[in-house]
Amino acid sequence: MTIEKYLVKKASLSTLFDKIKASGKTIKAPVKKRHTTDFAAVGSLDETTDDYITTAQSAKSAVFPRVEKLFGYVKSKNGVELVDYDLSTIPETVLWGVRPCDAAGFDPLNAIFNWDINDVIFSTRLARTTIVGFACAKADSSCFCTSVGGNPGSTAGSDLLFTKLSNGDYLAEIITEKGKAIQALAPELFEAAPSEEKEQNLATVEQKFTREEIKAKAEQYFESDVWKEQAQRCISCGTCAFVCPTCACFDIQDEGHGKHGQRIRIWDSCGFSLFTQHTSGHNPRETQGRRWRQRVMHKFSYMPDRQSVYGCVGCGRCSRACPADMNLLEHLQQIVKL
Amino acid sequence: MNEFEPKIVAFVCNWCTYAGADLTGTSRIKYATNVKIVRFPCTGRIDFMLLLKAFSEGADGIIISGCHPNDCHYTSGNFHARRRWVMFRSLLDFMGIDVRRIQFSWVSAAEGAKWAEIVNSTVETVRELGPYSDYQKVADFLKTEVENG
Amino acid sequence: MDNVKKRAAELLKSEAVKVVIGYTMGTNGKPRAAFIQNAEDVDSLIFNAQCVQNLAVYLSKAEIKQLGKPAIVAPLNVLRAIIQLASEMQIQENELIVLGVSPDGELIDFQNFSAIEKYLEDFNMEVDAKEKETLEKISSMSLEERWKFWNEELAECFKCYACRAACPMCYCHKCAVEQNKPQWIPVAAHRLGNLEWHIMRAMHLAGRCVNCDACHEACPKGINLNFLTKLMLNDAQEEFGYTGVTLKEGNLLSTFKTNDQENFIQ
Amino acid sequence: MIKIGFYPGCSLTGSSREYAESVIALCEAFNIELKQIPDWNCCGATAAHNLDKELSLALPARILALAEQNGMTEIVVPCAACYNRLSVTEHTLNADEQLRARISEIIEMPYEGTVKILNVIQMLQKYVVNELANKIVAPFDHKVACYYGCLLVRPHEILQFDRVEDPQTIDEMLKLVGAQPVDWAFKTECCGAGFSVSQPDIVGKLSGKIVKDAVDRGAEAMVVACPMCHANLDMRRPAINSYLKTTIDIPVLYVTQVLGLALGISREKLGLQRHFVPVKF
Amino acid sequence: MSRIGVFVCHCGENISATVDVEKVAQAAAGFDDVVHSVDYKYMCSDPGQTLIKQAIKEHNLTGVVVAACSPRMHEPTFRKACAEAGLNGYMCEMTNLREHCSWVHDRTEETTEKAIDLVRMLVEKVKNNKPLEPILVPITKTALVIGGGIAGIQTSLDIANCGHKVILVEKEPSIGGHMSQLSETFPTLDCSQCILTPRMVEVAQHPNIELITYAELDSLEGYIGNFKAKIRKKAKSVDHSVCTGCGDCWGKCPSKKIPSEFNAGLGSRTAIYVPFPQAVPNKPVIDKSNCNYYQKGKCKICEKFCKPGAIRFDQEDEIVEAEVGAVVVTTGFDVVKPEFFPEYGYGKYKDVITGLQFERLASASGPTLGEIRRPSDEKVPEKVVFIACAGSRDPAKGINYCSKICCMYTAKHAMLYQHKVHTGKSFVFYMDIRAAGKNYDEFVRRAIEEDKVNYIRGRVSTVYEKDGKLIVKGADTLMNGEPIEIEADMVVLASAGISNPGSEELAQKLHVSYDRYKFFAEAHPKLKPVETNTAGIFLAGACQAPKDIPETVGMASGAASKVAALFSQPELKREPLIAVVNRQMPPVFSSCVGCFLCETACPYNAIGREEIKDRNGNVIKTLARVNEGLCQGCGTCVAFCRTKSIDIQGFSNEQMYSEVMALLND
Repeated sequence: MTIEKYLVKKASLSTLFDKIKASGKTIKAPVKKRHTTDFAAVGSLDETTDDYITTAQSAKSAVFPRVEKLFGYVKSKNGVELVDYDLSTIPETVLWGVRPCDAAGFDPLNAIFNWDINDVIFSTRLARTTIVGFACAKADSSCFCTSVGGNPGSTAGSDLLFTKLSNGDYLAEIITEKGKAIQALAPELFEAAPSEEKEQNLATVEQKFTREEIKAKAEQYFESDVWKEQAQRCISCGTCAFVCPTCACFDIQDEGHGKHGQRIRIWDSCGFSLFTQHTSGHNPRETQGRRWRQRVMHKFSYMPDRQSVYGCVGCGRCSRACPADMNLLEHLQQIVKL
Repeated sequence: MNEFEPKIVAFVCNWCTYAGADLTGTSRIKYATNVKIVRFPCTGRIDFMLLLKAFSEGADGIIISGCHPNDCHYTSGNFHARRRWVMFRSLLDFMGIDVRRIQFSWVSAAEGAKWAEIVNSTVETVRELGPYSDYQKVADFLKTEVENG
Repeated sequence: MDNVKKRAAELLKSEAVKVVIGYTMGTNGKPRAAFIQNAEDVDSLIFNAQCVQNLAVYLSKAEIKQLGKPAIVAPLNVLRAIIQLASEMQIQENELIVLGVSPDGELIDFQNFSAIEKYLEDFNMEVDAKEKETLEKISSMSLEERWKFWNEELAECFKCYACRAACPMCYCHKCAVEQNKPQWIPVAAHRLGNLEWHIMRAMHLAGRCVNCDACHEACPKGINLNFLTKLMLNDAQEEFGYTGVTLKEGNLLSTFKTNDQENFIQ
Repeated sequence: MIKIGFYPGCSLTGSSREYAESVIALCEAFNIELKQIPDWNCCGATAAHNLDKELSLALPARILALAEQNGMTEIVVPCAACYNRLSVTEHTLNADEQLRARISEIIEMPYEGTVKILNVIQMLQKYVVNELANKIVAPFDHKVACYYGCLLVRPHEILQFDRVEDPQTIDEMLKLVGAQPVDWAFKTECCGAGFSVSQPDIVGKLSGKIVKDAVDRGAEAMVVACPMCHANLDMRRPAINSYLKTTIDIPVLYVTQVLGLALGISREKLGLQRHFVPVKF
Repeated sequence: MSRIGVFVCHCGENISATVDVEKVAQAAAGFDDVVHSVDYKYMCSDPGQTLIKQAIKEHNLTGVVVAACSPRMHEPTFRKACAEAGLNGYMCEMTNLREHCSWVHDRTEETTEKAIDLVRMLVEKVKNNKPLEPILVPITKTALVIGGGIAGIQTSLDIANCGHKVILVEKEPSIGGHMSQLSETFPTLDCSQCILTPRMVEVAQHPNIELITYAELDSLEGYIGNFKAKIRKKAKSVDHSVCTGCGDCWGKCPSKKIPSEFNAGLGSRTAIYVPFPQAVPNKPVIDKSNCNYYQKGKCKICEKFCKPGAIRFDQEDEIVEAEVGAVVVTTGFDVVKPEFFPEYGYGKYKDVITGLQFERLASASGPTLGEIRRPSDEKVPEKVVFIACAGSRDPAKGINYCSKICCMYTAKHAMLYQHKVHTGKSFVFYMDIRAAGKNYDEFVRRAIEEDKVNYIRGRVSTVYEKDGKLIVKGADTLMNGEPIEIEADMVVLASAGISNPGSEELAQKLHVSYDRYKFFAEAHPKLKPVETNTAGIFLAGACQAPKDIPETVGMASGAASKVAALFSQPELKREPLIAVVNRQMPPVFSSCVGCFLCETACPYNAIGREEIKDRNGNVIKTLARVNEGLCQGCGTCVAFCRTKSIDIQGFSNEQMYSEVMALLND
């Protein structure tokens, strides 16, 4: 569908929010807790904040939770009986306050989970999620969406995108049918489109390179020492992967409790030293340099090759969260200059 | 519903308390059925993680018992254990885990009657505290819907 | 700091060491670790109050070990970690040159680890008064409040293990949390998995933690997990007269005194 | 200038003024300023600890608390009985926090247990001994019997001062000023002070044996560091003489007086004229 | 997949009266992996055991749970039965339905439910059991005995007479120890040397005993059955293979004023000397510290007069290595030194002596040839005061214990004195008389009643000299604490027995523990009095605590029998319930990171270090390694190991974890 533009008054925003809530949907929106802001289930707009560049963690957990059940089982003398995951328990969810970079992350996630076979649980979650984006008026030095195909006002990935105007009112862009459905909850709040230019209300993020440049350089310098050098500081934690909107590596575990149990899927990270360790003790990605290269290659080379989508949206979360200051933008700029 | 019957697990050393509990038996001293004994070579062997496992598996109370100081079959396993418990208890208490549910004791091979008393008093204490549902709720990931950040 | 740089350059030039591990200015105005391999690069070394990452963590890192013999810029926290690591046989005196730095960045020479140990005697490794207040505040809550407090606190944890990765004492190649025969601790970052992980972490650091707060600094969610280790430190001091890191054999929990407290034992 | 707190106690302001005078004179010579604890009270010796435990702790505790209040970290207590009571109190209260709180309540003053208590010998050892040699003008070339009495060294586990059965510190110190300590048998024997009011005849007997042995061993002077010892050996000499059925005129000096003489401090300043048995040195 | 058999025992009616055993067996049959479950009247009976053996074969069982009585009773029985049926014995576990269930509960549903739970827990455990084989440790059948006093002599002879080799190391030039210094022995008053010297000679001549005198242990490594000892032979400066022991050298030696150790300082000896006439070996050594040649570079008179030419001034200390399978420590004791008693004037007054010195005065071979003459002027003392508990039982002196032998030897001394000086008067100040032992109290009574020794119950406060007399001031507590003064001619102190100087150092070399008084610590105060906590190292005599001759000899024979028992087996067979450090494929090798914090946690010093090397011999990794010979299987290291790299066989992490996890009822 073509994008429809409306004006939503500043005061109308909380009414819209309440209407969504009243419709029975779960709303997850950015909440400030201590010094980090993250998505959490909320009851009213007052509980949320709009003072954030990005949330500490991405919004991906709405569709790819950090722990999720795949199926249950019951053991008996006669064997094991499987109990399918009850998809009806997945709620209709509205993700409110998603930044354009974050919204762009759902596409690569979807590409991974539905690459060969359809991941029903993931797809159901995604289908029941409506993304209400808010364009960026602020950016910081870790942001580089414009270098990886995005921009602070990009509509890609969002179902509905709000851009705050100079007077505090919002430009609402309805991008998908799901967005339309939100509008339908309170059509009276959606007024005629404003005249003010969207662009003048957006943050400026300077473009440093293109994804294609990175892809080419990374592939060309696969054997270079640059990976090793960049990874010297890295302390092998999983923070970057866990805050990333597109990182989709997971581990499968069975958790038993007497005769009952469940198979669960949980986040994992290619940065962990045990990630590729074989039972034999051999580890094909033995050093942190190789693991770091894998992370970059996967996002900039393997994914576009296999899934025709790049795995980085330039949100800069990994750089902000890294305890050892492994700054992705800085590193990509080094690579591009090779 | 019947009165709450607490589940108690006892981690005991082979040489003193297990033998002491044997003596309780040979002396035909009765005690509550709630307790189940797990035999270890020495209190020094008892991993603190096993206590957590016992709680997560549904125990409402735990008894840890071994040789009196200086009586350890291995000379000092109980001393090591005691130090570990001091720290562990403090940590659990700090984190809001109810240490009243963990009874530490020294029961020698000659203290059959003491063993029965320890079991009975622990059962009573835990019965009053009620089921440890706070912990079991956290542990029961089968019923907890997936959590996400 | 000039003397530190000078010494670092000398060491590199004379090939007494192959790499100098120190702090340099990183991105976003934050200091970060630097691995200087050429004498010409020593000017990038810095030291200020923001240098909180415990560089000793790199001494156990295979990739850094491969660079050759290191020298390390060592403020108090790093010095403590070095002594604790040495007492746990993880580093040897002849494999490392320590460039001690005072809080104002002055070079402190150490002939050997014993000299570091001696130097550290003047600095009490205590939980400071403000932190003690926090410990007491938590302790004075009711049992239910404490349980709720830590459940909420730990619910934030998604097990990225940055705390572990940033800790100089978490050098094990395979952490107990990754042992799966048996699976002691659930891998998942659910409530039980998080609770057990953090209990175990605190216990394993009891008597070993150097109170550097690197774990807390590293936590992307700012969880106050360092207060668990601080409690252990405080207990160790109060219960067992533990005075801090030392080269002497044995560890708080691998040693005992016959008169340790036992009023809780029936 | 070294500044030390000073607790004279009752004896040093009365019967043994010369002890106080000689301590002060000696300290002056070594540039030590003794600052009296303001508003000090009785230490409780020797009766309080037999009557009321709390009282026996509260009295010394108040003295120590006052010292703390006045910023003193170290006090010198010349009287052996006072030294003993103060030390015992410090030890007892430092070992029992509850009791310390209780006593603080009684004296209506906080007592932290931070003050270090020195007897005269310890004070001399710490601040004087090293500089002694340079200042000697008149070596005390006499045979002396050093008498320690009971309170200065006992109970050993609390005071931790010298060898309890055969103390040596005064002997060693006097050697430094030229004296020759005799080897005698009554260094720590009881002088009978506890009976000096109730059964004075016993004092004559007990002190008499002490004095006699000193004389028999060739001592020309007895040296003490306790007002009670001094009172019994000096003031009660008539009783001693009548018990011994002879006349013994060996003088009894405070250790500070002997050191003072060696340094050339005037006899008057040292209070030598105050003794009952004349001092002829 | 496990195939578990469950065998529920009725124990006559002991179990079945309160537990519904059929129900238990039925419930167990429903457990995962349980393929066979039965109940039976008496499982431990022959038919019961046969039942198990048959089931193992028929059902191809991989694990067995016997639900019966305490494993402390019948675990070996059932493990043996399983082994006989071809199932490794360690695949059998017992659960205690009798002592821990039927005997302590009434017959209720809960009791049966508990029994089912107990069975479930052990079924889960046994699934994780691993077949184990007993550990066989080779044994070097030579014993090292350290210290050649009566304890060492007796131990050596007993072991040697069992046909095993013994190396006896003595630090002095002669064996004999304190016993050789004694005059007569209580309670029989037979001559000490008369009974001792034949034994000393026997030691020297025994074909199985290698006697190394004037030597000390330098180091000990290894473990039970397999120790390596380094022994430092101090230079004797005399070639004993050439020396005939003629005595010309010490007759001519000009340094004659050296206090004789043997005579406890009361007599003197020369620089080249044998300690006493009956010494074994009866050949001299040169005491370098007192020899004119060694100290001043001139003399060599002994060399000149030595006809066989045995003097070797250039001899140096020599280290010899020996492989031994067991060590017995028999280093004896010492008595407190002069500075201990300023109040008694010991060291100040010549006539205040220790009990050991009195022994020498009373001994026919002593400096006075057995006449009691006081050291200062060699006069016969007319009044002697004996002070018992001189140091012992005196917390103020830091010795809280009773030295045990003093009451008896003091009575003996007083008696000997009265026998030798008929006109003399003797007094004994004592706290209590401790004369427990065969004919001991009678002996003391004899001293009091027949020999008229004055026993005064009270302590002595001080001893001082006056007009040539020793004034002993004390109190008689049986006379209302009446002060007493005795003008004595001689005072004998029953000085406290203390540990030997150097015992701490020796204990550390041996890795055995010692108590606060530095006496060696026995493994168990009641049941293992001659063992130490290090397997293969035993104790005898006063190095463990002061004790008298009969007790020492008894203990020595006890230690010898322990050594003989150890040596009587071809190999040491030990239960494999010990700790092991895991090993994994390279490049990991083990999850052990080599922090060695387990080293201090281990009560047995069983944790050693193992270096993993690459082909070029470079060390890649250093791991902990549990010494199978030393580990006793307490598992303290297991609970302590952060990486779970050490596990204990039989109570492994997986076993205990499974047992706990099986607690849940669903």
